[in-house]
Amino acid sequence: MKMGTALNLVLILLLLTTALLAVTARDLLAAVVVFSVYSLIMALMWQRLQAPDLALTEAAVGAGVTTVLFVITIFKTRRREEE
Amino acid sequence: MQESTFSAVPLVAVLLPWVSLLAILAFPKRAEKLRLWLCFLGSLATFGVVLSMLPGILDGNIYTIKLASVVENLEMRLTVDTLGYYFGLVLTFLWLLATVYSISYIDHKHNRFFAFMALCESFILGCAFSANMFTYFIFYEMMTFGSYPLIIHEETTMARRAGYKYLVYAIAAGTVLFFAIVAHYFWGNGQLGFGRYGVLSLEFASRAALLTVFFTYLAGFGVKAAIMPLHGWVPDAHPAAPSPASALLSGVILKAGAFGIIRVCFNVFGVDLMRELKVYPVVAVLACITIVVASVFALTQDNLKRRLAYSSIGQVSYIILGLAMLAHDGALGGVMHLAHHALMKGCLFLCAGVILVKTGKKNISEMAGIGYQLPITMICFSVCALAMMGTPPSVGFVTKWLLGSGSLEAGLPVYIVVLLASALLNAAYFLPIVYIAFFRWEGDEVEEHGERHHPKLVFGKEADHELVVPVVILAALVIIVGIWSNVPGFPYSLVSKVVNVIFP
Amino acid sequence: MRLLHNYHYAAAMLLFCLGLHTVIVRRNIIKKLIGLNIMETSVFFFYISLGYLEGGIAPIRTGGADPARMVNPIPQALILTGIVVAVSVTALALSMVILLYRQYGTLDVDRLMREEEPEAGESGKEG
Amino acid sequence: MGAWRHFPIFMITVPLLGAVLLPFLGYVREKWVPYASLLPLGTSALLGVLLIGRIPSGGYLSYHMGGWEPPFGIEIRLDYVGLFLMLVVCGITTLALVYSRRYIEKEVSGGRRTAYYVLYLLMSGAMLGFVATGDIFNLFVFMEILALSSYALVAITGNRNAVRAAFKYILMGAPSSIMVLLAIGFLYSVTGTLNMVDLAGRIAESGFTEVLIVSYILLVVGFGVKAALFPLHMWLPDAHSIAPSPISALLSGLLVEVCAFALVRITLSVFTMRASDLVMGTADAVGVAAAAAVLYGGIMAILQKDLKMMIAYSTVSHIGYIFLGLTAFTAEGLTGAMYHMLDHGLAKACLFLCAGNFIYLKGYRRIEDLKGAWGQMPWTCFAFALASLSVIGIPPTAGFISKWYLILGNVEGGKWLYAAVLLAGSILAAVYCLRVIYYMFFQAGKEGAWEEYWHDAPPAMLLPVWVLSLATLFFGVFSFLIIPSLLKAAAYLL
Amino acid sequence: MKKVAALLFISALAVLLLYVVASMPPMGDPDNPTATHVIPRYLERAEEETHTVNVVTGVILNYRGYDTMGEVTVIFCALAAVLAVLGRERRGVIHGFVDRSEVPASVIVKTMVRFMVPFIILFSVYTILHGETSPGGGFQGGAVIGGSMIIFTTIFGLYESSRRIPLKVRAPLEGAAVMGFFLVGSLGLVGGGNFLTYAWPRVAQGLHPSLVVWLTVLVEVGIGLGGAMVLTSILFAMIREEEEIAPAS
Repeated sequence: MKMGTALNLVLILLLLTTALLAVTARDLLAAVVVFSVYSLIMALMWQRLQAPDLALTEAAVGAGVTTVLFVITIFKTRRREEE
Repeated sequence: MQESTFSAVPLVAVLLPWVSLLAILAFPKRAEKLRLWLCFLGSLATFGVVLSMLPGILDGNIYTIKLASVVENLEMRLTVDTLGYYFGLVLTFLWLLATVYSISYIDHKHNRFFAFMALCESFILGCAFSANMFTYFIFYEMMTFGSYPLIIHEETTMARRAGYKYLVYAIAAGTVLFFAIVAHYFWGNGQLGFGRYGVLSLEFASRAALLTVFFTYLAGFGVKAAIMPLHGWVPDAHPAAPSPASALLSGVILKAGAFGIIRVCFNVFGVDLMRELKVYPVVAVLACITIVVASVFALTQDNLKRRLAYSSIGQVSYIILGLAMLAHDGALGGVMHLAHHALMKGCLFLCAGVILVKTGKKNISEMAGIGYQLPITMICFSVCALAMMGTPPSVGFVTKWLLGSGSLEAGLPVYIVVLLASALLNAAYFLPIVYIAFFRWEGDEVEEHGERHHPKLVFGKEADHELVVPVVILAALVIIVGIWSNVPGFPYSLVSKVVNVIFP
Repeated sequence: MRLLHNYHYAAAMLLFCLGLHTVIVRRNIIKKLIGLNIMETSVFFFYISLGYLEGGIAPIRTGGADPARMVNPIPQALILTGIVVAVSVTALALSMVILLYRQYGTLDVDRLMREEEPEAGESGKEG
Repeated sequence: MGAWRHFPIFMITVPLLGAVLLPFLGYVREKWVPYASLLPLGTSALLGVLLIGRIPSGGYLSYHMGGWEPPFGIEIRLDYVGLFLMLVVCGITTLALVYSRRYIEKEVSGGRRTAYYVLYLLMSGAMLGFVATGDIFNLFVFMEILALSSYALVAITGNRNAVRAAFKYILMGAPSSIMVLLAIGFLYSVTGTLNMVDLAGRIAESGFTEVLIVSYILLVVGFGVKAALFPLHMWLPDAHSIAPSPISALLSGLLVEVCAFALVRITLSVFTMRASDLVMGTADAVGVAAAAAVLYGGIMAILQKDLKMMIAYSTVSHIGYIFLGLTAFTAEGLTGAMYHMLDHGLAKACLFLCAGNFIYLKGYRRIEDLKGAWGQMPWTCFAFALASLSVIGIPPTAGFISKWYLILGNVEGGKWLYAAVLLAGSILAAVYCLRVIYYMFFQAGKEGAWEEYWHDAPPAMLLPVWVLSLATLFFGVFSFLIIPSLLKAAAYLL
Repeated sequence: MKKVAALLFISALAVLLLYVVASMPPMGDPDNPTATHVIPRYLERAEEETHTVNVVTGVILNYRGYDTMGEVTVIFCALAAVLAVLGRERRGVIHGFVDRSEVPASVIVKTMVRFMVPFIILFSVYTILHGETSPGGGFQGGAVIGGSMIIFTTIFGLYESSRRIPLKVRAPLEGAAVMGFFLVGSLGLVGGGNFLTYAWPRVAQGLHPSLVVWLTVLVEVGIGLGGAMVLTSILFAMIREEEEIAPAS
């Protein structure tokens, strides 16, 4: 297995893990932070797929702006999921 | 078919009733008398315009005007052929009389009543002058909804219920009819027009397909024409509606259904195809059942207008029966009965209205001695009742004679038995009314002011002229048309031209 | 075997399903929106993988880069639009969440939808 | 080549530009915003009218954005049907905008009014762009503008029910958009192009059958949610009934239609004949769903107590009509579907605006409250009655013509059962519409429910209502102006 | 029950989608339809046709400029939608939640941020202006500006940051992206081409390349400014406190 493929696989595994964590975490703030990590990994993945424009965008928008919007919302509502 | 000539007259005739509508819209609150008489003028003008076409029609002209064409084959077109003209003449005449009658009869919400009267006249005239099934259906549906406010005009619970029933039946029928027309269009090679000998043929469609078309048509029109299992709305709607509206319902709107069936038989399927498909026995049986059963039901009714309604159900089936004979005289009698019955039943309902207005009595059992109170009305009533039984010299007799002759011609004398039974039943339910009206006052004690006594006879306080004149005209026509049916413009002169072509 | 070769696509599809599952099943609104975002990024991921070329370089023509070796720029252009759309929808949805929480006091979608409507009549208006 | 070649792009961009410029006016003279917002839409409508006759029937107008020929640049591809729908969009949006001013003054609080008009213009422009575009990704972009603006417009009153309905709409609408995006990705992966015409050619040669089928299913589901096809309609009744009435009119009268139209176009001009063998199974499923929609929507509409809710369910039913026309795969059926988009748009918009009149003047929403409405609001009631007749399909309204072609198309396609379903649907429509009409005209209202004298909505609200209801009549009587060209265009599409 | 059904549905969908993936053309293969159909022309001729070195930028702004016009309309629409839902601050009356809840930010952090933000903005300006030659472009730059405003707001509060970019600056610039597109698009018409034509056919031998680049930069700047302002405004609208948002009755 080539080095690049192995790295890709690791990244994909990380993506799946973070996504799963993001949707299962009971603490919404934690979920959002994990989602932000997911976005960053995604940006990394895209950089590896030779899409620097998008990597930049995803880092700025997905990990940055979207996360902040979520965080603001959570501050204004509630932090934990209801039973 | 003979070359048709372009003429705007049919369109003018169809649009003239709107004059009344304009009059109502122009002064909805003021000048009541003027407004009502303008309505009358609108109706009169319509009749006049229709009448003006008579010489041309008798010469065999056909007037036509294209209104709109959706695509080729699918157009809105008004065409006045002899058959359509015949129906148009009958209906505008009856409408004219009913309008006059309504002026005095209707006592609330004039505007709504007259507006919808005018609309209905326009629509149903459109039906009569339609050149094809598409146009016919459009006007037919509009007429259905336009007549709803007439039925519920009294706004009593009974009227509302009747109106509801009417709508349920009419919408279901409209849907079936719509389907029939689509199927007709599909299997008839896009030919929706009325051909002289029919337009459908087994060349383009299978037997089953044509049967489907025929029976959906029959079911669709059968609701309006009150063929027996589909008649449910009729006995409710007639008593609920104001009397002029009942007269029109019975005299014209029921006939619109019957006229549709005539068109289907003559001009869509054609006599030959009907023979080939062997549908006529079914139709005949349905008609016979309706004639007899409706008459039996009529016997049991005490409400006068309800009895008349059941009578109408039976009588309209005479038309269907005449068609189903597939014989010259039968067809002649059936189609002529369209006018005959309109005259007779129109008169009877208007009489019932006069009774209601003057005495407030609805039930036959309360009408003892009424013949002396309303002599002219009740004489007219009696004349028409006798005519319904088929007594010569009246229009009823002409119908019965021709139908009888037609059944012999078709080789099925069994129809004569039905006709005779019907005549007997007619006698059984009409004669008691006449009897009660003129000959029974002693036996009926009533309680008034705490003591029992026989009701006093009241003589001669007849109703207003607007009410009586139409009644008298109709009763006179029942006799006159019965005797001189061949006068130009009278039923025979028109219908025979049609029937002679179809049954050479 | 094609599946193994196309493992990027497969991962994108799995993420898509994960996101959709979250949107359908999770009752918390914010969780639903996170799921929605995962769905979106997974589709973007799929697009970008589509444009990839084995051993390719970024589509920037500096220093005489060989056009034949460049990865496909179209999916990248499309996805730029896609990202903007995603963030727009998220912003709108979140602002509605703020308002909903203020009005209903819950983020639980079942509770939210169960909440009785005020009696009809003037309910359409406020103030 | 005259200047008219550029008209389509201006029809689309002028409302969008207007939306961007409107806030400036909002800061200076907020009062003028409602009037000023008429300007871009009026311009679009005018340009559209000027385009009539420029497009040969059976042909199309192709406009290459930026001058790049189609597979490389984005193309606006406007055929007769597209222009027809664009004109419908222009007409109804302009009328509902005229209606909006008074209604919005009452229903929407001050700070949001400018936003309302901005979103309104964006929505209108997006609908125009959505209909006209010939590029499948561009379709997605305009769909998103459309979706975003409609989400917000549903919630614009800020009322808690409204926000909830809008959120429900987002929760269904956003995943459906993503599905569409995924489907476009699938298509792109096997064809390498995004232009619809080019796609059609490449799909016809493509061997990746599985990918094509799944992408078609995803497109059907995605657009099905937006068009509220039966099992995916859950968002519609809430959103359409709670939104302010002019917006309900737009949502019900246009938005679902243009989404259905997009699906029609994708089915017929992207997955063309050969490929439609592939997708036939899906199309059959759509037919079943549409038939179910007709019946379900009709029955639910009968059960409703709230007037706007009833109209909304009626829309569910009528979307079924449109899809049944499409799945007949005959020129007549398609013509019926197209014509139904027109007359349903007009009639539904009219009904919602009438319902708006009742809410505006009296605050009445329930059907029962409308008993005796005629005494006070005759004009509204008459317009309502006329539009209802079109919804039922009574001649001579336009509803009759479209029903005619829908049923004829299904009969020609041998789909008798669907023809029967359509008939049953119109009976159901008769039941729910006539009940309201009956209450309005023939029932006495509660004591004090209505004024004794005529006091109808202001003229600016009556005018659109009447134009719409008379239009249903006009297009019924003068259907011959449009039907032949539609038939030709439909035959060309097939 | 509902959960099981959803799980089954999702599993079925996953199987279906994986099946599709398995039947797709292999990823990265140069013979794929995606790599052979429209692309070669873009890659080979983008530089001479659009005068952009970054082909992605060429595709975004030129070949598929109409899409991007839709895109900027989407974010403008998002702003209008958010403002329609949450309402907008009135001129001069702003209360940030940070002000009130006294976020404990040390002097060091404040100084850091004060120091960093100009550089971030400088970076984003670079990103915007060099979109046609290097990765990045208008929207990325705009997003970075938006991000810097977020940082600034969290540390200094809404009041401070909205003083830096007040409403009267933001509001006119929010539509800059759409207007930039419309302007350049219409200029294309003036130049004798279609909407959004950069190289004007009416000009002999085409427009001078540097002018085309200037037009491209104009659009990029529009997108950058517009994007930044829209994101900032959305952010402010969401941060604002509720008394402000309560609808006027």
